[in-house]
Amino acid sequence: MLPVNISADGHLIDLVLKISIGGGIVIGIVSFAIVLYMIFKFRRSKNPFPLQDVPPLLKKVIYIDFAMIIFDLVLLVTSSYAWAYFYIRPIDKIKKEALQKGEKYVEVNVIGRQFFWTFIYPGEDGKFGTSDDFKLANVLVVPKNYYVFLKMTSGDTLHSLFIPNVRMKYDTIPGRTTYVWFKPTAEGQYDIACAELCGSMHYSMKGIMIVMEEEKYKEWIKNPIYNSEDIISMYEFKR
Amino acid sequence: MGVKMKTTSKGEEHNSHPKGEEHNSHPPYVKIYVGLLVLTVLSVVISAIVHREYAPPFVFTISTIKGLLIALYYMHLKYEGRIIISLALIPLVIFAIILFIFMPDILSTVKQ
Amino acid sequence: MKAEGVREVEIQEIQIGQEYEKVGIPFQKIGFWIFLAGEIVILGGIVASVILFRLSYPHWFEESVHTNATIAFINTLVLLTGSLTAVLSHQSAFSYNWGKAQLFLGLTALCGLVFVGLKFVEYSREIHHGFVPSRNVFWMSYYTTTGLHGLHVLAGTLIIFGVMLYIKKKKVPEAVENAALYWHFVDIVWLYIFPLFYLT
Amino acid sequence: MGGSNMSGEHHREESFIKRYIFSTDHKVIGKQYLITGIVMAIFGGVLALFFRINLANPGFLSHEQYNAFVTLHGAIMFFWVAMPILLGGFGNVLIPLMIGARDMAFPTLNMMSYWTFFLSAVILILSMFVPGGAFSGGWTVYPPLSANPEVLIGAKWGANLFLLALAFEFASMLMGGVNFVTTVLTMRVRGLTFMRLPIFIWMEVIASLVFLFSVAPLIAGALMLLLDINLGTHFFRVEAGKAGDPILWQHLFWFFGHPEVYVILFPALGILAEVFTTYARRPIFSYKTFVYANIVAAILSFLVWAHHQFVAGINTISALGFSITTVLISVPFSMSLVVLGLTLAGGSIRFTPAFLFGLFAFLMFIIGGLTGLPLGAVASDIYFHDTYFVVAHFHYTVFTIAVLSSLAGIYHWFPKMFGRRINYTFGKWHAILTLVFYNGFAFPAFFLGLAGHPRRYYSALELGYLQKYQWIHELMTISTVLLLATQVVFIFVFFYSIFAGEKETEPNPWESTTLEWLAPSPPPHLNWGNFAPLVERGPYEYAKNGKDIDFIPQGRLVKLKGETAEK
Repeated sequence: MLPVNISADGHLIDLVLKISIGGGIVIGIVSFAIVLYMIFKFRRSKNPFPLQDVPPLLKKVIYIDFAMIIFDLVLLVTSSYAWAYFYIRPIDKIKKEALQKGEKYVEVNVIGRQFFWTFIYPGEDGKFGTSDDFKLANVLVVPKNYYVFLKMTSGDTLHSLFIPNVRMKYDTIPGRTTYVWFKPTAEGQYDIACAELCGSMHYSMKGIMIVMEEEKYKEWIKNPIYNSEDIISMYEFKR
Repeated sequence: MGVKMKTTSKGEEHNSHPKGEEHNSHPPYVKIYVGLLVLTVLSVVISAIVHREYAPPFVFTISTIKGLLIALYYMHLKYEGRIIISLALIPLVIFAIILFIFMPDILSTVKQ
Repeated sequence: MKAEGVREVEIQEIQIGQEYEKVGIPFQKIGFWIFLAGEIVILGGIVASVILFRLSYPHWFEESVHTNATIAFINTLVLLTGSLTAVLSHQSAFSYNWGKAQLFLGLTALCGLVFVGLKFVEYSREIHHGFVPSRNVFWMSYYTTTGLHGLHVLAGTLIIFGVMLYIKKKKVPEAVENAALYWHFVDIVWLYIFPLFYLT
Repeated sequence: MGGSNMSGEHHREESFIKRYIFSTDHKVIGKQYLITGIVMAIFGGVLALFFRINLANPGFLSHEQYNAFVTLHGAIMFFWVAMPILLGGFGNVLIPLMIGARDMAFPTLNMMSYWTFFLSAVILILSMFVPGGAFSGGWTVYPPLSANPEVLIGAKWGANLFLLALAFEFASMLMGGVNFVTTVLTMRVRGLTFMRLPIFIWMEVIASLVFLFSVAPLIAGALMLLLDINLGTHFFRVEAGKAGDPILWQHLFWFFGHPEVYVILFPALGILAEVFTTYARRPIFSYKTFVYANIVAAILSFLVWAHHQFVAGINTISALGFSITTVLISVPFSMSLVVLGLTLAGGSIRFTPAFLFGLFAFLMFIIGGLTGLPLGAVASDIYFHDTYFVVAHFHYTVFTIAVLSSLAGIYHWFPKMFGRRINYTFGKWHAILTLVFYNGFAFPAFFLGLAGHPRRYYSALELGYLQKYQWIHELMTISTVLLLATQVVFIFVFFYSIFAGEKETEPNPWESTTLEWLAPSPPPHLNWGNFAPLVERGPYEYAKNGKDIDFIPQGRLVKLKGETAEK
């Protein structure tokens, strides 16, 4: 059911998902088995008078508590590492590390407004505030294998940028800037949704993230086509 | 046969106030009152002398002293049992939680 | 728990009034302190939010100059006097001198009315000068906190009037104690509001 | 037991109004809460039915109606169904009976608490018909959506009445809480020390105290929000140059929100403890562990709230701290669930309807608790926040508490409250059908959550990656329709049994040990007449002595001598 993960570091979040849900299923099945066993073994017809004491074997069931504690600690360690990796490290430190590793990155500003996303691109020179900046509504075009840094704010009320395929979600708050980053590794189109109730058309605040090859991206950024359909047809994406 | 037990007479029935058991040593109320007035005047004087920006630490410690005076003597918290004192202290813990755990978020961005 | 050395099994009859566990704290006091704990956290929530706003709003000081510190000072004295008369009424109630208790309660109620009156004067003057709640952070916090506190002083005064009527019929000292406790609570909260808005 | 001859005692001459409408008898007030809670549950259920039909085929409702119904469904089910039934209803009826008291400590305050609650329910229903429509900003009332009337339809008067209804509801529950804690502290009958209290009483007291200390910051927040809406202040609205912070509201709301869900969980655990011990004929596995684990959980519940805001812009390091406390709070609750589970070990279980509901509630709560961990672990919450996984998680916890455990309590104490009996076979089928349809609705929501389906969506057809899950929405809607149908049938049977059900003359039909079963059912005014219970042992003396009787009542009735209290 989980959408395919195209983010280079999305596997961290997938790992935490697997641990938390997998562990939950295991402990759930064990608990269900024990309860159903007790129901059948100690029903009135089979056991007309209650025993004076709990059978010793069942006293071992209290070890489920220790299993829960261990499961909690394992879950905490992995999820804290993943959270720190994504959100606690300062943005400029991540940029420096990316540059040291020879990776390149792009920056996009995002403004969430009632019922559409505005993506502001720095244009060819990569600097904001220059004449070649341009805006796209609901379309986020990013190069493949580049780090993408999103600087987000909101124009009116709370929204939340949610791109399931890169396992990333963060609220946009009016009056504050929030930062989010990811590194897409697979070409194609991916859905963007709004995950925080923002009014009556909250459900239709959808966008498209288009991940392109590096050369196509450079070609596109020179004279940006605004309409997402044309971008798709121009750069022959498979649906 | 029906016993008409008035519920409102519960005062006598159970756990009613044991006659004259506390405040036999009445704290000096009037003295405390005068002390409170002096402290009020003191805090006004301090806030006038010291620049407004540096006055808070002094002025709020004086307020806390006055608050303790009233709470311990006027509200008789000094003579109360564990239950009542904990009922008075838990709200202060909640106040501290709200103040200190909200602080990093509310102060995180200097407002434009 | 043994009842005076008699084994529980033998007890066949109990004196009316003896059939409860002894806790030693009158139920009115516990009930009122629980209610007061809720009130403290309500006003605590407002004051904590206001302190957070103050710390995040640099020019709080230029605004607090416009508040009228003299009226606030008089109000503080009024509340402290009210506290004195409240505790004296509590003391006389527990020594069963109901005349004195009524007198001191009346004085406390009077202080309450004076406080609310001065508050009304202060607000009307400030609004006249154009300091409305929606002006900026200081004024909205000022009106919310002092307004809510003023309502609580008014509520305290009404409670005192109610208790004055109540103890005419039922001589229950705890009722006077609860009225005094509420007044002291309202007074302590003012001790923190006064410097927060007027002095600094 | 000398309880039977008291049923002849006649009440004091009271007018019909005083005795039934403005009665100060804790049992009548408890029943009033219970019946209002059940009626509101049907109202909330019908709202859910409407927006579920809309999810199955969008266009059935308008966008604002959809959001308004979701908002009202959430708020009603929490504050006007779970709280009144679990705290108001069972608390009022059972606390005095279980501790041997004649009535609550403050009877008139108790009567006022119900009528304040009734007023809040009326105001909430009125808020649907004000100009601008009902409030449609989510039951969490997040600003700036709820704070500026021009951004959200129904934010002006709808929000005002919504917050006013909430304020009255909190006031009524505070009055109830004061009553509960004072009664249990000061009016326990002789011999009933704290360590002999039935667990249900412990749970009600812990719930009332947690509610008392957690609700106040939200009352402060609601006042600030009301001023934001009406006086143009900007506590939570963001305007250039003026400090205002939506995050402050989220903190204030969830500081209350999370302890609130534990406030309704504790009475439900109390009901499960009573039901499991009575029908398995076994004392609780370990009394001290259960009580202390829940006290620790109550204290810890004040430090977990920000797991609702991991991705809402709070400081990321404090988010880590909250993730640690959130995941660790699962330890005390798993201890209490293990203690509950092991109460069944070695018993001779009677499968009455009450036990079936209790067992299903216990099993479903295991699923609810375990699915809380993926949301508590901060990294997985990045993906799961505000998706249907959260919807499934809290339906597995709150529905289990508000419906399954309450129904277990209703079936268990119905003979005591009304002196009648609900038909057993209907009860069993009601339990099985409710379990099946409830799972049919809630379980698929986990898969929608895994697929990343955001919550509060008017329709799933807009987003490409969700269109293929429309059949799950249809399945969930069908289950909701059937679930609501079974509950409506239960309502008819419930009200029918109150008046025309089979009479229950036996004061202790389930052979339980706690004090309320010593009083005749339904207990007369002032419960014990000229007798008073005297407690001699712990609450769960099951399977202690020889073969013939497998339980010893906690206390016995003792004649009261001396002049009547008429001074």
